[in-house]
Amino acid sequence: MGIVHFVRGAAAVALAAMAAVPALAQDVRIGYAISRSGPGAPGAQTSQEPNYIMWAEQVNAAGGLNVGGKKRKIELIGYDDRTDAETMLRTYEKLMTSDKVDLILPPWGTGLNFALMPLAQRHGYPMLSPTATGRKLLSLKNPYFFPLLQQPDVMMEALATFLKARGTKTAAVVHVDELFGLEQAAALEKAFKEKGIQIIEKKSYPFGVKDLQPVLRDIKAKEPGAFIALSYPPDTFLITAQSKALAFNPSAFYAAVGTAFPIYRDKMGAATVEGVMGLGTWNPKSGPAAKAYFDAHVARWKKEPDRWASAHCWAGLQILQQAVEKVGLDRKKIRDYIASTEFDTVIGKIRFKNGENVSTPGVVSQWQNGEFEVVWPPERATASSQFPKPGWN
Amino acid sequence: MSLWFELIASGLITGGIYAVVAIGLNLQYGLMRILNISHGEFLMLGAYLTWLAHTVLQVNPLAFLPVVALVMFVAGVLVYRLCFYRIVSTAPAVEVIEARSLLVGFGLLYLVQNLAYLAWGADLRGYSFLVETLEIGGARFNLNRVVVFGFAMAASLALLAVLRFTLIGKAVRAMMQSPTGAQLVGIDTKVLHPVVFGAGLALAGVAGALLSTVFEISPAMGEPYTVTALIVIVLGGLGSALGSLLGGFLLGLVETFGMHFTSPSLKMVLSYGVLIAVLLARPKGLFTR
Amino acid sequence: MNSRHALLALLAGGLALAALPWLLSDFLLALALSCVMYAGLAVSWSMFCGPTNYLSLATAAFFGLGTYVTAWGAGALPYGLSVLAGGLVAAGFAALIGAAVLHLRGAYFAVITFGMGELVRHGITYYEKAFEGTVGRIIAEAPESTTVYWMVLLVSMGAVAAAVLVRDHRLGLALRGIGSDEERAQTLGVNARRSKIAAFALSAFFAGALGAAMAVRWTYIDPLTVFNPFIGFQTVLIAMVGGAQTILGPIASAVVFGLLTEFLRLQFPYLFLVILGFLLILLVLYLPGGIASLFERWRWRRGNV
Amino acid sequence: MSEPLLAARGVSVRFGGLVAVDGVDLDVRAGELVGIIGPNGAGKTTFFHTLSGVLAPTAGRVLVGGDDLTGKPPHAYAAHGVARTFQTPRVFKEMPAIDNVRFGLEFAGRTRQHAHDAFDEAETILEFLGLADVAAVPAGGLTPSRQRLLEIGMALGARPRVLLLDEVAAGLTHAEVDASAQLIRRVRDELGLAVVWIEHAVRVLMNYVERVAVLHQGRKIADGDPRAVAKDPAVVEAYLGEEGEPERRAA
Repeated sequence: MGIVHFVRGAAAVALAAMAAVPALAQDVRIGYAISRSGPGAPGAQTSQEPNYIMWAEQVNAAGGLNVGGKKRKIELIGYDDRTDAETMLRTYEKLMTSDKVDLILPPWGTGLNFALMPLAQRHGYPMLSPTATGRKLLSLKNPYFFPLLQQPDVMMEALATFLKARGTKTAAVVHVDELFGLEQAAALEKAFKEKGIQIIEKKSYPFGVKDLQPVLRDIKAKEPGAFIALSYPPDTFLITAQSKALAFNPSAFYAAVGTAFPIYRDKMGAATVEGVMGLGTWNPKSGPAAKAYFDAHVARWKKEPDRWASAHCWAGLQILQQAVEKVGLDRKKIRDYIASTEFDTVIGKIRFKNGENVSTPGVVSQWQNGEFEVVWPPERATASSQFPKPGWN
Repeated sequence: MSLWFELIASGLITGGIYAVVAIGLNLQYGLMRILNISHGEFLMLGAYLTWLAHTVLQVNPLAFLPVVALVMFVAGVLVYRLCFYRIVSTAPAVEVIEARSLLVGFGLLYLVQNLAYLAWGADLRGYSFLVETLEIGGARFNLNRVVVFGFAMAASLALLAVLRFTLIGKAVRAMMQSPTGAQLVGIDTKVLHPVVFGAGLALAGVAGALLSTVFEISPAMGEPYTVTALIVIVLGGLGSALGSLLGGFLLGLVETFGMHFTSPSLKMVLSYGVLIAVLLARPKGLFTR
Repeated sequence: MNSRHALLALLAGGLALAALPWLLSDFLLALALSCVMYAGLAVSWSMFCGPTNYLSLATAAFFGLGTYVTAWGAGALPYGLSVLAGGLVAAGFAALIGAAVLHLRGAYFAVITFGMGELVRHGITYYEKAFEGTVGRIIAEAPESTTVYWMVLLVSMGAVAAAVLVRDHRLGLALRGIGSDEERAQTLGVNARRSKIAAFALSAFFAGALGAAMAVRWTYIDPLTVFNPFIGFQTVLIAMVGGAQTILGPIASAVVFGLLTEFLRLQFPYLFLVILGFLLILLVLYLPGGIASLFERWRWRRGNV
Repeated sequence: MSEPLLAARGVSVRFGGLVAVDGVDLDVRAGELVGIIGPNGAGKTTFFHTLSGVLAPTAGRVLVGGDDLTGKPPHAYAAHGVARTFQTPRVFKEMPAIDNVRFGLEFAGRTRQHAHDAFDEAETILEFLGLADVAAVPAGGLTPSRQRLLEIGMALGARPRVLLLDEVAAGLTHAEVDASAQLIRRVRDELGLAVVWIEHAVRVLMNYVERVAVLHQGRKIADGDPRAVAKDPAVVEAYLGEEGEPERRAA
């Protein structure tokens, strides 16, 4: 029976082939696994990996990362995790224990970040995660985990406040049956209750749905003051197109993830999306840093960054850079520094408290003339809101 | 009244799209026992071709349909010759053809989908087309959906007509019923197999082109359609083109009505529930004898 | 080779593999874990599908059910019991659906087993949402990665042992008869329904137990991750490429496939799936008997010398 | 008179509007060798299907050893000692010939012991059939006539009490037919089986069986001594419709 020999032989071959990449002297080696294929790929390739690559290029063009007063180039080591938890874990095990990279960048999405957290803690690698959100993540109290996005309750609180200020009395809610949709929906219900906005209809639907017209039709008949879809990109597009077909035009029309993608405007048509609100944090008008980031992204990738997670991702990279330049490559010190310092980033000041980004407020954005304008809170607004929403075009 | 009309129309539109995706796959399976799991990948190629033509050359997607059909037909003949011919001609039994074609289908799925990732990236793509609203009998629909439905029906019915009334169509139907019998009366499988495989991919490509006018596209967009197509052809009966058409409608209606009368969350549970119920009652699908 | 020799060889192989945690780095151990897991899945799949010529796509469902048993029992059940319970739940589920759908054949069976898997996934999603108010579950207390490796190795060894025993005993003969001509087998006294259900459930037991054993690695369990059809397809692929009529074929295939995929993934981070697809097509076209046919050839050549 | 080992009581089979078997009664006792003849489409094979559980009768009952097995699956019949062959051999093609024979021994034959030990080993059965030299050859690789013999071996492996033979002589040479027939008689004599033998070629059957039943358009039109049956006007009439009377063909 040759299995044992076979396995031994194969393992030897694998050892030789996958031996740790020898460290080039002086380079700062930063590793990550990201979804280049599988269900996570569209999101990861819109909001995450392009930023990793552009950041390394920019830092290197400027001479490198300043480590203890010495400029060192960044060597980026990125692999495809196929949006598969086990492949992702194995890749980080290689990066952390075999390649012994200096730093890591997190994978895409809430599920994969969850799976990576224990490993990151065991080997002491800080995770500045741009695409993971939910109180459940924070409930693990992992000291190495720093999610950059706003938590669902913060986002929904802002939305409720915004709507309340405009006299909204009733709302209808639909949400996708995923952790994201459920957490957002729960947060929204709580916030609306506090603000006295009545939810007159609440429906959920499974991910991957191709027709929601019957649901939207029922909701239209109830004439809610606001319509909130806690949706993912494919359903965000679907809900927009079908609401338009039904001429369902409430005073506030809000869809969560995907509204911030430039492709949303391009696919639906800039005229169609006029007045649609959604999850966003910034746009090029938010400030000079935002403008610089936006221009660099367009120059490098020939496409605009999305108006939500992309900039959070960039902010995470800025935080990492500032931490390294301050305390060097000792990861424990980097962690402590991130946990205790307020940083200046492309989306403004960021400070973490018990792992939560407590500086970035809940934001409401709205498409106006082809730009996803920030309309709430007032101190971040780049335009005043259109309320009620104009009719569909 | 108008509610019923809208629900039925909504279900038929969804079902018509399912049907056109399924028919091509069913032809290939019915004739050659090739279970081409990469069907959706060719749908995706059709979608990207149309997207490129529209965004780069400003071609009307509907005018571009014949080009997509032709390109995918040629691709289908090539794919058949390179990948499936050897399997169909050397396998000792139909189960073996099914199994091996499934594996080759997986290979093609990886190959084509990831070539698309390399070529166009993973980003969602799309273009805006016929986003106006159409009002029929008090019910309102996206114009592009209705147009897609119209073209999908035209393609499906044209195919059914070809199968029923032309010589080659009759040959295909004869072969689906009895491969050896048809060979005895002199039907040349060397020509028929690549042509039918090409026609299957052409239909997939056309479906993709049509879908690109409604939905955003990405390299992985094909997989769910392959799964839906498999459900539809099993519902309607393997090897029955008409069955696929009716199976598509049935699934579309079940989803729409289910969503309205129960909860949208139960949509998938309902679809699979219907599939399982049908197969328990009629193990060969609804529309086979 | 008779059962006793095969089982002794298996035991020796298992003991050798059990030593890997002391020999390999964390990464290579994770790679070994993945190979061992897929070997177990592929062998358990072949146990039923190989001799009967059924094409089951329910592996992902069994695996996912197993992970959910661990997630539901997290904190209450010790690890070993979770694995056992995961296997039993999957086996029970398999017996249930087997009773309903095992009269179907070919593509019908393939599609309906896939449908059953999706039904379970959506059913669990709906249940969790409606009655627990969430979709994901956290497994906060995870055993050491070496413990997980040993557990997965143990289950996979169990799968191989079961496959050997089934092959060499009446159940295996019955399954081969059913695969060849079910009605003929029945007229010779085989209770086809009972044999199929028993083998289907046995094969599901190992898939479920492997799911339950692996769950603790992922911290967060949600239906989309653990009912990943990818796991099921990969299993079928490995088993068929290896040669589902054999036991050694799927094992070898899992190792070759695991190492090759990883090697390509690390060497060609953008191109690897294209290469993999291409290799797969070549393999099916030019080695239609699977990896097992290489052994045959080799054995035959050696016999002739 | 002893209890019939196999009894059909008013067995009918309908496919849609077509009546394939119409109210057939048949009793077979231990040690009997009964032939069933009939023109093409008379329902012989369909009747056999009901006797072995492959097909459930639309009406009527089938009893084996006094137990009503109507509607039970084929393995229940096999367990009660009914073994059969098929018109076109259905051997397990990938398995060696010897495993084909062993198959019955492992399942239906497992619980029964023959009075005579000669047929308790797969090797003996193969030897008996003259197939010992191809024991290790996959059954699919045997010639059609040897596959036919192997079919009998498979049925014998099930250690039957009732042996149902469906046109085992078709396609065999005269010498082979004669050998098979001798074999069947010997089996019957040594093991005391009840044998029911369908044959389309009447001559063969008439020479070997002690009793013959005639099916015509699904009905049993005669049952008794071969010589008497051959002279029965109804039988002659039935066969005239096809290719002349049985006597003439037998001559």
